[in-house]
Amino acid sequence: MLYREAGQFKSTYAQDQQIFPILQDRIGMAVLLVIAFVAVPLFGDQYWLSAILTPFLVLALATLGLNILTGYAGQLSLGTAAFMAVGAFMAYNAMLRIPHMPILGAFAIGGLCAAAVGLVFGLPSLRIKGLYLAVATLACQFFVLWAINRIGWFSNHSSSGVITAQRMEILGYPIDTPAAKYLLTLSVVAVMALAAKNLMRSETGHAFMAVRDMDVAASVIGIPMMKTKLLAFAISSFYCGVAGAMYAFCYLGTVEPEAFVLDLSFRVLFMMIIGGAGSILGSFLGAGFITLFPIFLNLASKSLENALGIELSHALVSNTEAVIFGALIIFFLIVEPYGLARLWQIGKEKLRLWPFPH
Amino acid sequence: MDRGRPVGEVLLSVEGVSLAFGGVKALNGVSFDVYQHEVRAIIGPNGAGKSSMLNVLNGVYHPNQGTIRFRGEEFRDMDSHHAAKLGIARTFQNIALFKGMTVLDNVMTGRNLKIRCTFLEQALWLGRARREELEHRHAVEEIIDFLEIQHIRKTPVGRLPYGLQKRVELARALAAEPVMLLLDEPMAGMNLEEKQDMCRFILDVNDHYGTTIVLIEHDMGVVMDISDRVVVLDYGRKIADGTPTEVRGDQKVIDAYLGVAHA
Amino acid sequence: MNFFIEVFVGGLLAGVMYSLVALGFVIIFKASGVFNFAQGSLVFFAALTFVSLLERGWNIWLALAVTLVAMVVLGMLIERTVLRPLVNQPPITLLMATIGLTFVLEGVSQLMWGSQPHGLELGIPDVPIEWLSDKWNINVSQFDLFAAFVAGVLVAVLAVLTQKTRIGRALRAVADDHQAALAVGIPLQHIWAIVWAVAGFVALVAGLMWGVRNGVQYALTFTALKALPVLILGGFESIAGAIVGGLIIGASEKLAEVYLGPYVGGGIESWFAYVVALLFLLVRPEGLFGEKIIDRV
Amino acid sequence: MSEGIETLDTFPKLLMHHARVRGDAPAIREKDLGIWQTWTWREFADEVRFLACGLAAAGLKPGDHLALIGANRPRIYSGIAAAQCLGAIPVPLYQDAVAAEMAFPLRNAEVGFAIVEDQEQVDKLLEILPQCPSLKHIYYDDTRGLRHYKHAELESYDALLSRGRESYRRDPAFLESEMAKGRGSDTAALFFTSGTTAAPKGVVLTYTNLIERSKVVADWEKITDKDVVLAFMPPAWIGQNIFSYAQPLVAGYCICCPESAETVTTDMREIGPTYYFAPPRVFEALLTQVSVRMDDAAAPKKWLYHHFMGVARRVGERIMEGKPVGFFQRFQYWLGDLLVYGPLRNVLGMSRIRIAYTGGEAIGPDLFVFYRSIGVNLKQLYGSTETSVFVSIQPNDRVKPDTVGPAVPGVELKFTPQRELLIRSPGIFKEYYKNPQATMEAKDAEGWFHTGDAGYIDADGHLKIIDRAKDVGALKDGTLFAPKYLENKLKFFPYVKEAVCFGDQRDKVCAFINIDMEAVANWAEKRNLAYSGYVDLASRDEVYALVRECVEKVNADLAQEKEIANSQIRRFLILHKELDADDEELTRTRKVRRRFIGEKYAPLVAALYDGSQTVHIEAQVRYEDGRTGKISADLKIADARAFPPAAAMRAA
Repeated sequence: MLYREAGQFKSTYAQDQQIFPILQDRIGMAVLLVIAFVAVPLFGDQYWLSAILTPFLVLALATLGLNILTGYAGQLSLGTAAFMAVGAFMAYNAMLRIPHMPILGAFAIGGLCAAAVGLVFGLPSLRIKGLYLAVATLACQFFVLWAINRIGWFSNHSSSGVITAQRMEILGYPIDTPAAKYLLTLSVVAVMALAAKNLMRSETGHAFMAVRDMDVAASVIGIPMMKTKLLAFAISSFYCGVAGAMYAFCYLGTVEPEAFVLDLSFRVLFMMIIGGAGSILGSFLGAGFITLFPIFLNLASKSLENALGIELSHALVSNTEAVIFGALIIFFLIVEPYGLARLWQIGKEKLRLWPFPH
Repeated sequence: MDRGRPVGEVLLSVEGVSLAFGGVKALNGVSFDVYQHEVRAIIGPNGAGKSSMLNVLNGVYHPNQGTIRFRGEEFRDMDSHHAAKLGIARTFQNIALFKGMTVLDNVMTGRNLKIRCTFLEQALWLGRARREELEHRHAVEEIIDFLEIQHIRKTPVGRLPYGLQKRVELARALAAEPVMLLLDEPMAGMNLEEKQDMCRFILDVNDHYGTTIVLIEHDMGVVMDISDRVVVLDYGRKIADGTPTEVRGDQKVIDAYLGVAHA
Repeated sequence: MNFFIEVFVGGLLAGVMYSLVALGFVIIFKASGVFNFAQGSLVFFAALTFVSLLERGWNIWLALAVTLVAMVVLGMLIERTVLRPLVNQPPITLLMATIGLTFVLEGVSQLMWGSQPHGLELGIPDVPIEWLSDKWNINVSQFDLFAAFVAGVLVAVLAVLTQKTRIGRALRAVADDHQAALAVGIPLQHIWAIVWAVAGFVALVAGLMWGVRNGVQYALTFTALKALPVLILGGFESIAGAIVGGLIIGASEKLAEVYLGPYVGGGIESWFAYVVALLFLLVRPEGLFGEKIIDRV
Repeated sequence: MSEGIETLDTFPKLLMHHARVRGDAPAIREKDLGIWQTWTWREFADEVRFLACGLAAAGLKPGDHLALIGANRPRIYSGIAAAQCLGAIPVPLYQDAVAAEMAFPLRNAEVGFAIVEDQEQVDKLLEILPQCPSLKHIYYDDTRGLRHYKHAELESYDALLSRGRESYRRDPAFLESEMAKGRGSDTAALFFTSGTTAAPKGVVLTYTNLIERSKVVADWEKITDKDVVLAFMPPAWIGQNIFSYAQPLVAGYCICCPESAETVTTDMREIGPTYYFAPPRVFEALLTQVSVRMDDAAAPKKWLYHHFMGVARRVGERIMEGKPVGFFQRFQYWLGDLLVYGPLRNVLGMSRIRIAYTGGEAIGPDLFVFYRSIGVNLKQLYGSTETSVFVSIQPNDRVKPDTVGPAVPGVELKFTPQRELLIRSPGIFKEYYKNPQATMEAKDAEGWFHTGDAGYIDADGHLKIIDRAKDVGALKDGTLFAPKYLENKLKFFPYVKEAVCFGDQRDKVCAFINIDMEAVANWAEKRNLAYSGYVDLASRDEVYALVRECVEKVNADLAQEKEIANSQIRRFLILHKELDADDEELTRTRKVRRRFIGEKYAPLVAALYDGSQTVHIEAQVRYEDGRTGKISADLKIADARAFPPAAAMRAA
């Protein structure tokens, strides 16, 4: 209905291949970016910026990373949190040990180290597939966490394993307010999302999807299995690593290794499933949904408490949350395996064809 | 047959190839050759070893014995990736398209070996990545036009009817600009009209791009019309080799197809 | 040397515990190709239900019976609501669904019974067998031996069930080839319901054993994850593999912890099994007892 | 437009003019290889120059004929222009004609050169080559499948073009001088009219004919170089050619060629033309598509659609024509535009249309009103090949659905006593090619063209075409009797499938009606009306009442039209069988054979006029399997109300 596309024709391949070929989408995206970059930091309150939007963006980036590996390249990973942990601790160490380390450089080092770990644990993917691979990534999860816990170097020998993120500064501007941290996170996420989109729409992305959809055919048309799978692991881990670094630096500030337990991997996996496997937009939708859902649940339980005049225990609320999450996952897998992104796409298609039904 | 390009020298020769799965011999000392720019058919009843032969030719299976020479080079353990690099493309009997992608993306994927830029350039959409992407799009569009699938260019392949999917698979194979194209029962499961279309496309490909074509087919009739020479397999052995007319008259072939008991 | 044997035997017996969980995985995977990540949660659910009933003063046998019924019903319920709608989906989707199921089960069990840890007593003390420690100075827990015995019985029962009964034959047919089984008139969904019920039962047994050993608490679900490397070693489809795999993992893990642990700071139990499995995978991707898969094109 | 254009009296001169003044603006777009490939005016002009030089080198001389056969492709149009550059005469032929149909025009015009689209056309030409000895050169655009054709006549367009490029480089002055030789009075093109009965006639049109008409209408409708046209009808049809060749060259707008016949809808949506011409059947097919697709919609959406279409029917046209409409209605229409009309125009690709024409056949008022009410400025025009199309056009603010509007500036109209329309305008053709006899019959000494159509000018000065002149008769009182006009009016009701009207040399008009089985059965079902078959249904009183309503609505309409108010239908009957081409009652193209039916059913006709209430009929019928049988039935005859002329109120 909102889409009035008549007269939007493409006379070059560049126009036809652009990320948002429809004018209305381009306008929508521009509006969204203006809101995110200008309106939100101006008008958003501290709580929203630091407790909701920043973690949302960080987790969206992690989900995007997992999506590259699992959604696009079809290699299931349960070790997302481990890659994030590598990113966080290595960024910390980069800041600690390299003088004059710029913060973005530290994020990149965190990402690259995660990519290296991803490569190592991606090696089995050359020989094993599917379920077996999931177990291999589980090994990564447990091993990495153990290593960070046990090897004092990672946490600069802090007795509890806890690290405190260093002060951030870009070109002399301190990044210490919630708004500044939010903006830093947003910028990094926006750039990396764009890069991911570019990657997924070019040959690399096609190769990933080919491996996912039909690996025999992929190798027959000349896609190198080993290179493609390892690349998927490396890129995915890089994204997770940067997300982990920002999780520590922009969101938590003080992190212990236990922040990156298996549960976080699952959370990111859920974000991907609910948002939509194989969709960049889906990563954001899923992260948004799962970030906002507990808040919504909290509000609901608060109003329930007020209405009934009782107090619900924390355990009750958190267990209910777990049940609902689990049930949602199953529901999405059964009803809409491609998640919110597909629903969005269907809705958009409907609007484009309106008033026709199909 | 009226051809624009003459049939050339030997492009591929297969000598004494045997292949066994466990105790079962799928191929037993098969030898034949393929000339440049030829349409070469491998036929035979079900279970004759046709698919195994094709899988050996592009390195999906490795023969236990025998050698394969392609453009004069000998290969014992060629993997399918290597085969693709040498210019061997193929289609599959049970369509092996990438279901999650559109027709255009499927065919674009067929050009992956021609991409020179690195993934970093692609991520940043820098000059070369962008230029290559657009160049390949142009080449792919030519193929889409050639196989007359323009109207479904942006449709996810999963939504297409069977006959069109087969054509898309052919397009993907062609996108690699192969020297030799292996077609695994390209007309299986098609109605008469679709078969005729497919025959026309195969001949057009052979003619326009000069591609050498090796096809296996269960249905003898279609093959006889479009191939220059035919190899007949039965129970993993070659039982006849020659022009369609010669093969058609061969008693062993007739027996094989009529299911006469083997001695 | 004695110490080595003691560690080794202890490891083997601990491995039996892993095997008990792994058995549940294998049964479901064999029949329906579903990699049931929620098996650990089933174990947790069974143990928690049983111990909570006991703590409410129920007779042990009644509690056992009720828990068993609950597990069978739960198994069938899962089959009906989660797996049946997802039939013919790729294995990865099924796996993710069972991860979702994990959350549901853990949430529900704690909603029902609370989240505090419980101790569990079955009357078999977890103390070293005296004559063994006296004679050879090797400490082997009585309870571990009992657990091994139970596992043996369980495997025997399952073997008889699959080899000798009509249902067992149908089950094997289904495991071999779904389509063919359907074609000869085996009611697939019926079979799957039974399989999930059996898996529920196995989870109960495993839950009891683990409950006695470690107490009934949330951490049980992580311990149960150890069944995964066991499966990788043993193969997803082999009951014998589950047992052997369990023994290998149990023994190597204990030995590693004792002999290797001190050099790397200890606590390697958390990952050692996985890394062993991973290395093993690189050598033999199909597991010890799995069949080599030929990619047909 | 610059003053210079007055001296640009040929298409080649116009083309070079555009290449100079708007060289980088798009001239032609073609959907090819997935995108809209664009030729600017400069590129188009260059292609034409090279091609012309190539053709000249190949021996094309002034006055020679060059055939063009293909769908809308840039190269078909560059072929036309190239021929004109050399003073040769382009002859576009229908690409969907079979080979045999092409033989006549090729022989008639002694065509020596042809530019064709692809293998299909080449095959056709090769087939008839022996019958067309003059044809020596065939150039094909799409090389596919043609690699091994060894005929000496064949060459690819590309080869011709590259030779032309060489030759142009060597001697660019040659072409300029050739182009300068062209005069407005020279023959621009030869269009063959499809002859249904006789052999086709080649209509010779001069540059002045085409350019003058195109320019007048472009000025009148304010067509500019910003307009966009989608060319999807055969370029051999003057109705397409004038919009996609003559007028763009006059106004400088861009034409777009769709990728293929199957993708016209998508392509139209992408391009979003601003100026559009299509015969009524195209609009009809689109409307059918709309109804069918809306039928699948969910109930709320359906309701929304029907509700707002109702609003549109009531006020849509009035709003478009700027007539006063109440605020609430206006608001409703605005809402409807937001929710339904706008999106609908968008999915049909009509969002940007400023002017849409239809013509050539009668168009049903419902169909016409549908498009206008949703905001598409659809108008009827009248014209033919012989008049260079533009004779009359409905003006933007005064559209009457049943007229074709007043004459376009420069056109004179008059009528013979037999009501035949005569036209004189600068657009009237020069002659029929090599057919002085036909030329003399169609065009008299004073330059009046005899259209063969009957009609009149109504009170508002709008031209109204009612029938072919030879079919028009008169009642005894002298009132004009146009049977097809009445029958068409009846057939616009969904319940009426065929109608046959009688009245020539009689005192009143009576009609046979064939009900539309599907529509009436549907209607009956909704009313729980049981029936056993066609004969039964046709004889039901309820059905008679239904048809009478239709007839009376037609009568009410007719009462508004002074000239023919007396030809209202007084009595009718519903036939016991469907008229059938197998029984020779219809032609194969489903036109009613009025005289034959009148003779075959003489007793029925007599009964209509003698006042009886029923009539018995026994008739032979031929079943589908070839057997014959007898039907006997008593047919009722019904009277219909007639309305006093011009004072009639709305019947509904």
